[in-house]
Amino acid sequence: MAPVLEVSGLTTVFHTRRGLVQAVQDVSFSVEAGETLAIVGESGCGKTITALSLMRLIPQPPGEIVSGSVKLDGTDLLRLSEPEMRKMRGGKIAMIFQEPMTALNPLMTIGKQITEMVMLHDGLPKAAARTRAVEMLYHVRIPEPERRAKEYPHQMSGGMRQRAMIAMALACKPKVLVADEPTTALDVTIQAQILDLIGDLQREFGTAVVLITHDLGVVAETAQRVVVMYAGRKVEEASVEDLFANPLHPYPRGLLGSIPRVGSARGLDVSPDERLREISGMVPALNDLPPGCAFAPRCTQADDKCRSQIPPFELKQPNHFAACWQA
Amino acid sequence: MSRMLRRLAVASVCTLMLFAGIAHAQKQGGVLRITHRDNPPSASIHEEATISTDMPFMGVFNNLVVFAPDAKQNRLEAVVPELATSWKYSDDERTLTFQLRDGVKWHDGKPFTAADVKCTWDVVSGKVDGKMRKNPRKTWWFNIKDIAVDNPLQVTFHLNDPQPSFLVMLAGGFSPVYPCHVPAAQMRTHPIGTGPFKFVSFQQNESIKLERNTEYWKPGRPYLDGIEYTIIANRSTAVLALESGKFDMNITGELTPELVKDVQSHVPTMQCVVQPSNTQGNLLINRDRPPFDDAKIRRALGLSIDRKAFSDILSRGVYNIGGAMLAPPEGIWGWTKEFMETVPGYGADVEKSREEGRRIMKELGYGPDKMLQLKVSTRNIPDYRDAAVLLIDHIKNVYIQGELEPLDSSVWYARLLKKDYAVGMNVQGTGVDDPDVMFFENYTCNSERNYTAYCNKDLEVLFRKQSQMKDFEARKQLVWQIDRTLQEDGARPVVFQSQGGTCWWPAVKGLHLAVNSIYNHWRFDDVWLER
Amino acid sequence: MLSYLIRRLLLMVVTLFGVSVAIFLLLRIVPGNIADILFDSAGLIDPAEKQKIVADLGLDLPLPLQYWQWLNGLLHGDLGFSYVSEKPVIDEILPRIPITARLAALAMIFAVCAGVPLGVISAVRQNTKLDYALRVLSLSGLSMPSFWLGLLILMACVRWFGTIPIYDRAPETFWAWLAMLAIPAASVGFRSSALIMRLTRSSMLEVLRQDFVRTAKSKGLSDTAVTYDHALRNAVLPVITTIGVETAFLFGGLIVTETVFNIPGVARFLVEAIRWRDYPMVQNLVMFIAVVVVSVNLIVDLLYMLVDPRIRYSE
Amino acid sequence: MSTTTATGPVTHGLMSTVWYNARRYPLGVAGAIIMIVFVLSAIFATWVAPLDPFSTNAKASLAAPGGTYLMGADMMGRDVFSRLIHGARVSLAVAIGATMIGSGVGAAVGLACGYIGGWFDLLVQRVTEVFQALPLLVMALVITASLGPSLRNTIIAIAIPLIPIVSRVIRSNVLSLREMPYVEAAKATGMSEWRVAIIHVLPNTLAPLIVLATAQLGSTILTEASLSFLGLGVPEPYPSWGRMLSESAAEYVRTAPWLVIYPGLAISLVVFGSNLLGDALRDALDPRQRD
Repeated sequence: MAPVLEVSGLTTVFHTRRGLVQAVQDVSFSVEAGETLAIVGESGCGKTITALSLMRLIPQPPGEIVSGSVKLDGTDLLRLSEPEMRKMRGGKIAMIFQEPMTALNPLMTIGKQITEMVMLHDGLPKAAARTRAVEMLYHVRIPEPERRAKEYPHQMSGGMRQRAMIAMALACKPKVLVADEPTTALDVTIQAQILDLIGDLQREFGTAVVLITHDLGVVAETAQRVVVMYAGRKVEEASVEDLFANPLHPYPRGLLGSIPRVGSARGLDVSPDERLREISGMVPALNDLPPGCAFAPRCTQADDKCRSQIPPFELKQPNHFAACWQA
Repeated sequence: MSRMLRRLAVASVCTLMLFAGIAHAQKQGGVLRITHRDNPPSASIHEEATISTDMPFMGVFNNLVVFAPDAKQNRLEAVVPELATSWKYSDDERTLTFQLRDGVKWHDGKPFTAADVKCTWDVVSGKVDGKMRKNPRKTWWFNIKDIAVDNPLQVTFHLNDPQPSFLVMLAGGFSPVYPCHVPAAQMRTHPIGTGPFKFVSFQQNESIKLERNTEYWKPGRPYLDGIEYTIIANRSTAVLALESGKFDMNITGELTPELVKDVQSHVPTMQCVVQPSNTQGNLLINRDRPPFDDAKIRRALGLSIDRKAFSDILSRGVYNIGGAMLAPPEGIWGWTKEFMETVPGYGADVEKSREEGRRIMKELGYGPDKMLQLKVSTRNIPDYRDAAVLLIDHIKNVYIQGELEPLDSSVWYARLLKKDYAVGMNVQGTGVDDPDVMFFENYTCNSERNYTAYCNKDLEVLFRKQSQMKDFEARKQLVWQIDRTLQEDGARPVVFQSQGGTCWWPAVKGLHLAVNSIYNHWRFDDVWLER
Repeated sequence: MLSYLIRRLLLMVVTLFGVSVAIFLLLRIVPGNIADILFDSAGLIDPAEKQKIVADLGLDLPLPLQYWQWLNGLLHGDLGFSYVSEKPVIDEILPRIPITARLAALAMIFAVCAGVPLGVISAVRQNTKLDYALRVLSLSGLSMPSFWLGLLILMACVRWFGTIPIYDRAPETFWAWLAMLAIPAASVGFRSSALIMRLTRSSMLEVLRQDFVRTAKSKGLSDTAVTYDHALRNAVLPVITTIGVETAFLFGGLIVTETVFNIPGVARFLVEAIRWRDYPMVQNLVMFIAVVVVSVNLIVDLLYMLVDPRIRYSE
Repeated sequence: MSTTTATGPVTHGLMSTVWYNARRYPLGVAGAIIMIVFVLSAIFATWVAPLDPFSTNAKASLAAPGGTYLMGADMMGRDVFSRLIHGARVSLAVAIGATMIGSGVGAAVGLACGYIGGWFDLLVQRVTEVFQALPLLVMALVITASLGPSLRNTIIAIAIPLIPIVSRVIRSNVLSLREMPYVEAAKATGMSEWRVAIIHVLPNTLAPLIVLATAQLGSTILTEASLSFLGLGVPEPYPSWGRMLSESAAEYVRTAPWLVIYPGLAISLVVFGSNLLGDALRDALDPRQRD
């Protein structure tokens, strides 16, 4: 099956007063229909910029996508004109944001916000668009969707809002859904519901999902494949099983170590000695990267080579890629 | 371009009218529009002492006698009948009997009688409480012993002493006859008179409107349908409004000589007159408070003043220089130039006077390093302040360091009353150019307007003496001497005598202004509009 | 909603009561009273006669009694008589209100019509030359005294037309009113428009940075739709509040503007009344102003509720 | 959105901080320069002014700009330029005086309200509302009228309406600061309320206070000018810009326009400068309000 979304060599920079910031460097991945790809990393590692780059929502200036391609069904989104891209956004590729509290327009009813989009992309008349909006709210299991459609965001709880957000994102049945930390801001009990919902809808609509998260627990529960990013670069890519079983790069190893009992729900085994191991240090400033491996300053196994040369991202095991001199 | 054209058109029309005016008779109709400078404190002329009330409301009233409309100078010889048809002095000149005009009606329809005359002067002379809030000219009528109503059309004033100027004061704009039956409070808000114009409305700070009195006793008068005053506080705004043709004339005496020049350069056809406003700037020196209890310092202060510089700065040299009485040629009683030069401090050589002043001050221990520090108080009004600023600059020359103390109008007179000042700069006007008015109003011991409480009983005897003198030349000589004594005593050293400009469009006809007062020619019954 | 309104109205009454006490007391500290001023105009010094006027007007009564008389009259719709014109205060104030109201309304319309669009343009074109030019313009609007601007306009009129717009009589038609008040309104409204523009700009910039704008963009909406349908509505919320505050401020500007352009409105009249120590006039005018300001603020708050559902439903 | 921008500026002492901020806010620098020139000329007026601002001269009456009289002379023949420079003292005195009093008292009241709360806060809130029911100029007008025109009274009249403006901002600031985790933490360690107020809350209200005070600086100058324009401001002999303007406005709009133009220009320029500076300070000190 050909991938729906194929990203290759994506590089996004920011022109700031303190110099050029390489937010995303040479990132490639692909997602198939119905598949979930997780992009994992600590905050500041470039995963959100990657997501926004896919949507071409990088504020410009100061941001700029300097190279690479984002092919959606073979169409390179980066080469589209802005009006053409607008048709894609929401229509073919949609996005859910981290903060359901602020991501919805406080002065517009939920229904209107969905209707507006349906009318725009599917060319439906207002009444039909409204019906669709209510349908979508029903789909995301919002009780009394008719009444809820007339409500404003502040009248709903966080979980409800995120459901509404999902309803909106999926209203035009996009091929790809980019979900940027969709559950981070929510209570744990709600988190699971929302993830289940996304999974269910994904199956129903056959949508490809790019899930951006820092939460490996979420990854373990929902994704098939994982891309780990660090300081704007991919450092490891593998299937969920492979990564959790055998992380090659010390960074994901550290990540896995910092959360106990991860993946135990799916029976994945994490070696006890790697549990609870903190990663010391901070993510480096992106305009002030060390010359070699960006992770070297925090890496216990780093040697001179690590500190002087950037390791290539290469196939280390079957279907398992990593960028590490030590792996 | 269009402005040029318009001016040209206006100019040619005016020229035409100038010629036409000779041939044509006076024209009936039209509303005369006049810019006013500020809000009159009330509409009651007897209660006020300002042109702001006098000019707009004079047309509502009549006097017993008036200055002949076309008289160039307001003086005894120019007095003609108005509500009185004739007058007669007794042989001892102590009774003055007026025959009154028959059939004259007040604006409310009631007939005018001798009782109204008695009523009016009983009140203004202070004999009867007329419920007026204030009575600024009580001192004018010091000589009235009694007023008798002989019959409805004849009234007699019994005087204490002969007083030739009595008629002059009766003829002034500030001496209208009030109706007996109208309460003072109404006269302040809605005055009733016998005059050519009826009161219509007085909107505070906005406008005053008068309309033609169709039952005016003078046949065929007035010509105008009405007069409207619009209050425009800002002088340059008023001038521009006048020039734009929205108004026919400005309130009298309000334009500086500088502005008049400007107006005439923009509108050459504009008729303008610059004349003494009978307003003077004088110094109030507190002689009860050290150091001015010392006559020498008062004298030194007087010597430092350069009256020419005051005149030059305040009016480009137009202002008159003189003593208490208005200087000739406009004034009747003022010093001649030759006489003036003999008065100390009035010498032509200011530097010499100042040298003398410095000498006096040095004797008293003052000098460039030890200046006498004092406050110069004045009302916080530009006219007052400007003069005070100049004064401070001048007294520096005799080692006096003045600091300006501007006082709010509400505080000014209270401070004067309490004698709480060192030197005050004062500006004051006088209704009629006459020594009786000037001396009794400002320099008698018990006058309410004698701010410095200057009290010289010997001089007061002379005041009465001159008042009774019939011979003009002899009286004038005495007045000069009195004036000289006043200046020498530093009673209220006079610094300048102001002039003010009045402008009107050539379409306004029949307007006459006297050279020695701005207060007395605003009946408007002879004025017409040629348009 | 109703209880909110009642609470607000009660607070309004408390505020107005405070204003009445404050203005009453402030005026009594003023040195000199109407008698001084009246005598001043006649150049007279006579303590006895002055005392008579003071007694006539009841100014020698104990302050609480004077206050009670005024308040009692006020509650019964009797504003008393002006000390100066001796006419009922209501007759002096009423005819002047429409003039000032028209001027204020025109100025505010000018301010909003110029301020909001320019602010939006400035925000959308942030950091462009146009943005800089507009920012400098708005800042200079805030820096120029409105009377000076008025004078400059007058001077320009003199220079180019040889004459000036001056209020010499009440205009009769709407267009005549407009012609009469347009220039003064623009000169007083310039400041407000500058303020509104600045506020719109910063508010707009803040809104444009918010998540929901990004959401709107992710839905594929055009920039115009995002800017106007989503961002602007949110951005005008603080602007509405400012319009309320600015209405109060505008009155200050009107005082000098009415003076410069010789417009016989309420604002200039207040200055004259203060100058004349015309207590009934000043007290009632100030109360009137306070009522207007407080009501405008209430209306603005209600309007805010109308526009912002968050507030509407939380009450 | 994960932050991608770098950490804060690396500062090497005060000068570099100033330089760094100067580079960031060129308009603020322009404002600062205007204000510095204004303050210096006010302080050193006696040396800066070419002529005596009080000395009259009949020959120079209404002299046009140029030559000895750079900006012309007024009716009394006094040099307009010199008077403007001396007038800066009045504006400065009023601006600094009123702003300091207004902000100082306002901040104290605001802090007290935020801290004491209860009936005190309620009372102050009502008083504040009374003040806000009246336009600033009306308030100042009535106050100057009741106190009488003088420099001191003008300062007081302008300062009083500022108090509620400042106290409201400080109050709400204090209220929100009290909820801040570090303040809660300080309290949890057993620090007394007042110690917390002085050590933790006060310094944090300083930034908004400075911003607010700078923003008010310009408006106080404008209010003084308006009061003087209406004849109720700072009286002679101080050459106040507003009064210079008002008196010329009555007389010389056409015959000597320089008497109207230059004082107005001086007012506008200084207020402009203080606004520029205020904007820059707001951006630098109060990131929440940043554009």
